[in-house]
Amino acid sequence: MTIPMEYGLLLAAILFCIGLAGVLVRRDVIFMLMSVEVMLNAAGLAFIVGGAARGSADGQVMFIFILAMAAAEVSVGLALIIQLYQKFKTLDADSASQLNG
Amino acid sequence: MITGPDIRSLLPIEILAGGMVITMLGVALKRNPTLTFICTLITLAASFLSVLFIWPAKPHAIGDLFLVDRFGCYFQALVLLSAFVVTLFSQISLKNFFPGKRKEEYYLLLLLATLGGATMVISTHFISFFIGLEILNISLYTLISYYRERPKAIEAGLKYLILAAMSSAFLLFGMALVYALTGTLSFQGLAATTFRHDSVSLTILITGIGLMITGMGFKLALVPFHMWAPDIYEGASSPISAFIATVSKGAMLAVLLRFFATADLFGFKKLMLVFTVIAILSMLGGNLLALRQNNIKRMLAYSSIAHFGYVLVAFIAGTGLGTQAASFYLTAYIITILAAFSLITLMSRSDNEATDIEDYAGLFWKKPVLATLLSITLLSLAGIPLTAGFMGKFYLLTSGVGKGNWLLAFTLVISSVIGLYYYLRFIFAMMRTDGQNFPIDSRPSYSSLTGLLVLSLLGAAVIWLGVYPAWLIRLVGSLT
Amino acid sequence: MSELLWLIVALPFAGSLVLALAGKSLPRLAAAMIGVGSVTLSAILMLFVCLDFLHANPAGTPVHQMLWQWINVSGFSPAIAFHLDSVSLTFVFVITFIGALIHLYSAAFMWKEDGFARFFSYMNLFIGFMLLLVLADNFLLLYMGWEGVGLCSYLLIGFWYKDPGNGYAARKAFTVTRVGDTAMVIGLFILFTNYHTLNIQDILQAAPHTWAPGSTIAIITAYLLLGGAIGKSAQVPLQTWLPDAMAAPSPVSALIHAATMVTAGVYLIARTHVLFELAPIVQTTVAIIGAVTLIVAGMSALYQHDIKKVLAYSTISQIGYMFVALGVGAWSAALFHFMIHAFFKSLLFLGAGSVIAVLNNEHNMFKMGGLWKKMPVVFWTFLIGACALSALPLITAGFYSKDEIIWQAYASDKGSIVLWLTGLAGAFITALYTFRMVFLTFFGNAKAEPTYRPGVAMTLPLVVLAFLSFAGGFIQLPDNMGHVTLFSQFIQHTLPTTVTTASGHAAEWIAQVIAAIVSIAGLALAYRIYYNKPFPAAEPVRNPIQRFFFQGWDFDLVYDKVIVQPIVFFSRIDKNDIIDQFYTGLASIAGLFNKGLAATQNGKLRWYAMALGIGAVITLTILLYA
Amino acid sequence: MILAWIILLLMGTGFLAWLTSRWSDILPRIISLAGTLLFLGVVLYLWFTHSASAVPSGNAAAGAWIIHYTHSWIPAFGIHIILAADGLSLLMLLLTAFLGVLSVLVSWKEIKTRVGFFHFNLLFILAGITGVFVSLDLFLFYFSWEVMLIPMYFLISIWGYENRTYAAGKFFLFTQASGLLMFLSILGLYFVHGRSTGVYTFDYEALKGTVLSQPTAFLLMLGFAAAFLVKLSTVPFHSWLPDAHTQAPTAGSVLLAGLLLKTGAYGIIRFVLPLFPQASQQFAPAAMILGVISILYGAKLAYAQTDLKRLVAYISVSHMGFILLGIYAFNQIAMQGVIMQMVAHAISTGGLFIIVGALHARIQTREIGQMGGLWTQVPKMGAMGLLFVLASLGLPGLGNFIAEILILTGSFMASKILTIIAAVGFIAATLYSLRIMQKVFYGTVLKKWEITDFGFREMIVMGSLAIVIIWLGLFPNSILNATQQMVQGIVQQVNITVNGPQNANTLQNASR
Repeated sequence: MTIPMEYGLLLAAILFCIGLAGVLVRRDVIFMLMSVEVMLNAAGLAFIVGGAARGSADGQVMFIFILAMAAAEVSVGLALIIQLYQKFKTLDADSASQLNG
Repeated sequence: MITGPDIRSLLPIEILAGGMVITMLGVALKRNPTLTFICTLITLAASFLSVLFIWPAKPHAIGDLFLVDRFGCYFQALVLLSAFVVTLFSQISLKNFFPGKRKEEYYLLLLLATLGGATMVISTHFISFFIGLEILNISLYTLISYYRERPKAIEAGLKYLILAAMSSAFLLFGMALVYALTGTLSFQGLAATTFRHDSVSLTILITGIGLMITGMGFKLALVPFHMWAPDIYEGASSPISAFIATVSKGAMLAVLLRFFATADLFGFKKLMLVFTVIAILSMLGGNLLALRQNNIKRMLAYSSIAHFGYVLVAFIAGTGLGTQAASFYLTAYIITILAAFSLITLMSRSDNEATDIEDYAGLFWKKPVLATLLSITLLSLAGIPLTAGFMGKFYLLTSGVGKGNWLLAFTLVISSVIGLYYYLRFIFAMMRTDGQNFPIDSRPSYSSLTGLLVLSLLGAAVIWLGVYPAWLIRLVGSLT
Repeated sequence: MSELLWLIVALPFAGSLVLALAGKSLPRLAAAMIGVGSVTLSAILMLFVCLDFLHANPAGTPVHQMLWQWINVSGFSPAIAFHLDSVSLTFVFVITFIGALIHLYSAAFMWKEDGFARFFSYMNLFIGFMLLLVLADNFLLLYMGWEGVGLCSYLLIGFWYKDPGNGYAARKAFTVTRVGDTAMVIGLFILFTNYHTLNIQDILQAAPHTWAPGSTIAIITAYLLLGGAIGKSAQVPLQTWLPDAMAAPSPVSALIHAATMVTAGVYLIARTHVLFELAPIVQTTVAIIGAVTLIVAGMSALYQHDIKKVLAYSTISQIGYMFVALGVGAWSAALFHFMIHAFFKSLLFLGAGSVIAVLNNEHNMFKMGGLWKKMPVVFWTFLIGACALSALPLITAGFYSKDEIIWQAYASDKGSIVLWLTGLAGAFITALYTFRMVFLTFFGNAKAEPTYRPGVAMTLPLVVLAFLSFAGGFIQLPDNMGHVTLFSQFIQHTLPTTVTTASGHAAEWIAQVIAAIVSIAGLALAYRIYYNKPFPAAEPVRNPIQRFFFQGWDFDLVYDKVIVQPIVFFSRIDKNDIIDQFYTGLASIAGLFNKGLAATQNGKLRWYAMALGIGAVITLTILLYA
Repeated sequence: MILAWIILLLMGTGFLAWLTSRWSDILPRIISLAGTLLFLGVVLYLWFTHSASAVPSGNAAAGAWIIHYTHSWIPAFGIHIILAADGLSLLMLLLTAFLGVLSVLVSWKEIKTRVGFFHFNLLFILAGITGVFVSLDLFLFYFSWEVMLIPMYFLISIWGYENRTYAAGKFFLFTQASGLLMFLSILGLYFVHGRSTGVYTFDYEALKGTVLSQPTAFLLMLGFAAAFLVKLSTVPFHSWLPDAHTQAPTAGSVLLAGLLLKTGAYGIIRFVLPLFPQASQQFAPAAMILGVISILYGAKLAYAQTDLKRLVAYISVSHMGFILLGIYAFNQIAMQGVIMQMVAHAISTGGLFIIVGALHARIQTREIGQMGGLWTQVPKMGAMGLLFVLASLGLPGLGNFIAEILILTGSFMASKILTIIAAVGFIAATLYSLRIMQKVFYGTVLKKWEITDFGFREMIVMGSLAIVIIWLGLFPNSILNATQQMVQGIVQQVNITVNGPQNANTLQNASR
């Protein structure tokens, strides 16, 4: 038995929204980063679903790329977060708001 | 199956990549910033020349992934040119702000980012587009926060990272939805494929495209996705701001144009409506935000929001005249904005990056040449005759009026009048006679001399395009 | 000879120009030579031209001289060209001749003043413009002279510019007359749109064929021209500027505000008589205005203490007589009185001027007195002038000129008993205030000592003018006594004869006797009240009625309240341009937007992320639900 | 070609002046003077050689160009460099050159700082204005139109008086905003013409024949009108003018009043009427009313001012009202009057501005409250002041009178009521003009200023102005003949396209 594509996409969408909500509500930068990862993975999932439905490998290929990119992003992100902590002595995203106006 | 022609037409990218690897090896062998700097310059120059070398008579497709046509090559040339200038001034900036630190990685990252941009502009496929974009993005995060002593740099980097990642997520999810519906990742396919025209799938498709627009709009810093721009511009060093304003935005615009042209979405009324709204918001919002901005970098950020709003006027006008206008305007804008940021770099000293309007008070009477160049730049941004900006604006208006988009044309006019105000503010500041002396050391260092030379070239180009634009018009005319 | 006509006009202009350019560097004598010389020359020239005109063509056919095409735009083509006929010749005669005398007088009168050259440059300029006015062959050129003399009057009234009062009087004169002029200009527009030319003669010939008598357009045009006339000639209701104009040096008052400029209105009406005849109601208005004016001004003259103000009001009222004459169509009578009046009134002004001068600029008659022994020449000439003004019968020119007007006011077809009575009343008042002036000034006990005796340069003009105002009358005698009609015949080359209804010498005799009695009665009354009576030197206290007359029937008061104050108030409000506020408003609105938007750039990462999300939502909403 | 050379000459001189300023301050002055004099010489040569061919000839086609030069510029859009001159253009060039020389002379002592850059701007203004007066390609026209603004902006914002930033910015924003609207109209016209004929060009002669639907024509016309009315400082678009005039240095004021305002009138005559005859006819009543309002409102404000320079500025507003009234009367008399007014106003107001500038240089104030009784000390200045004050109140025998009488006579044929109201402007003019004389030169001496009278250089300037204004008053034909042909052409065209030929003829006869 096959699950209709829409369901899969819906799941992905829900994941995506959860991630988005995470970014918006959490003050801690690390959690924000994680939430972003969730969003990215939601996109990945959507690709998988699409690929499965279409029976084409492109989706999976894309997913691999997303993983790679996410990894790179996290690594840079963590480095920055360390710097942030050194400069601001906090991980609160809102406290780092020198730039405004 | 990769063929000879494929390799030939990908030469610029290959040279970039190759050059980068060589430079990296060189760094591994011996750390010498100057050497790295020179290698970078050579790589970029070579790549640029190769673009001219491969200048294609007819488009050459490489699978679904790339399409090497004049359009792509032209934008590659733009990207490489900007990267070249940015590199030159990065060297100066590094010398001022990053003395005695390791600078080699900077150049590598710069090359990497350029590679990303160069890839984007010829991509005709979600995957190639995505890869290019991310190469560009991730190197940018690092470049923005490269001056790690400065909290602002870190803050900017982090902000950009989170937001860019988010936008990528939007973009990807959008792609995914589109892919799920059409089953293809190539722009071409989107136009070609047919799918079940029931409400659900249509909704999904539209949602997908909408999310993609969000992702792209973020990169172009269009209202309402513009929030990041001023902060990043301010936090990053001037050359990097220039890089964002030129390479990253330019590349994204190229992709946008190509995507809409190939997948022919220009006929898609609702999409155009969205873009009309975005354009109007960007033009007005950008200019109004800049109105009383005293920080020149933030001002330029806001103005760039407005300027990409202008470009959208041409974009909405669609293929043909619209694309030409956009290309022309982007060229004019890139040259101008490069000049602007280069000037800021030249003005800056290690203790202070000359960003406040007060730093420019009375510049006209202390450094007439710099001041004249900056005035030319600002006037060009304001779109005053004798400058490239005017011809660009003329081109945009022509395309807009030609398609009968009077609303957009009027908004453009009104908002550019608003814009005039803040450009004049800076010009008058330079005219002032009571400006307290901003420490500009007059010892002519080798690098700042070359900087001045390049700057003057850029200025000359601005004037030249403003007086005799026929050749460029012919060129962009031949692109599509 | 008459081809030298242009020279008559050119000479004064040249003199003025020279004085204006080189005046500062010239010595006084040279300046005087140029100033007086230029006018005298043109006076002499005028005499030649005059003789030429009289001999060459007894028919009095006009002489026309074109200098150059002034403007030429699709039909609008006035030229700089002169038209000399009997009417203009009369005026040219008066202007140049009296002008020359007065210039001579001024040379002595102004000798000690600084700005001597400036004075003469203005005076010459005036003569030039005045000649332009009366010689112009088209309305535009006439208007040029018209405005030009107004300008000179402005400049000369304000000659002693350091006193703001003079400046005020000058501006008042110019502005009030300009009101009339504007009306006149509009009249010119109408004339041009209807006749496609501004040439006076062409229009006068064409008018009767195009406009029906009494037609609205004719009436409007005539009224507009009349507006110009009453402005210049200081008739009710625009008379208020003339008394103030006495701030000018006395020779100026004599030349401009008695002899020549103020009679420009008379000239205009006489010149355009056809138009007025086409609008009978307007011509009646002219007569009425004249009648009213001569009473109003006469009464005011009666209560003045400033000798020059007396003369000013008297001038107004005498011009009133001329207007009456014009109104009843007694064209030649009007011009005759104009000429005679020019003689004796300038004489009186010059006499008064010398008195004032020798008494250290004392204007108040109550502070004079007993001068007849001390300055006999001035006294006797002044007396002759006074007799002429109050029209003492038979011996004075004033009698013949004024009597004719009074008679015509009754006898002509447009005349009426009312006008006649008004004329008589006026004559009575005239005699009264004239001799009040004479007695107060020259008789009684002396209250001030003359500082010096006027020299020959000042007395010679007085004598000449005195002779003229005595003998000038005999060139035109009523038909019941002698019936000399040199003047009227001369004028009738240009202007129509007066149509008289009441005829018969009996009536005329009676009228003349009455007129004579009236004026003598006035003299007698003045004698009873003022002769050798001790009057306080100080300003007399006045009861309200007296003050009312003294202040010229409070016209100034009314105008100040109704016109001047509102204008001043109106100019005060909205000094800095309400419209400007609108644009500043726009700017501040933009500023507000800027503030609002800048507030959104608060640097908070999560807010930015939120904005991104909201953006996406908006996009999707438009896409899905638009 | 000669026209192109003139523009290049001016620009070259400007650069030269700027470069030489690093060696001495006197050099730029001399160079600019030489340059402008050469300019004047060339234009005079053109005037006298060509005014022969410009004298009225029987049939007047508005396209009878004396000089015509075309060169390709941006072929992709059909943009050419078309420089041409007819009587009007030549006249305007003459005015430009004349005032150019004067403005160099008046700046001789007044400008002490950054002399080179000043003259650079001055000459670029002249170049831009020249461009405006001779370009027949709408794109080029707009180009020059904008180019002349930038140096003027610099002129005001650097060498202006106390409140210069505000004034300069205001001036620039107003003119830019309106200019861009005109640019939209130009583009609109370009496309309409292109669509209908398939030929995409900015060529004036080509576009003149464009067939437009009524509403389109009106909208496009409004775009043009916006730019020109703002430039003409018509109420209610005038509020940039008082500030700009007041704050600009003397030379700036002279050029503003003498030339920049005129570009507005020139634009209407040259472009609005021929390109949109019907629309102009529709617009005429509104325009004439605006004109009358300007006359009176300007006069009223002039009377109210206490800042002498501001007063003169508002006089300009009032006089420009006459121009607007005259243009839209659509007959030769009024139109010729307008052209006369363009010249006469330039001279008279220029003279007044120079006097104000000279006074300010001597007593460091423009407040008339501070002055009074100055005649005693500066009789020459007083006499000159008197002359130009009289000119501005329209005294017969001086240029402005000819202009105003022609305008009013013409407009009287078009609208009696409006003309009568406008005639009230004469009285108002008397009030504000005589007020100047009274407050400044007559009356009691309020402050004992130790000031010198006009010197030789200043007398040269004022003398030449005086001669010109009197010449204009006595021999206006010397000007009117030159423009007669062109005016006739335009008026005929407007009336023909509207009422059909026969009516036009009758109207011609009517004004005969």
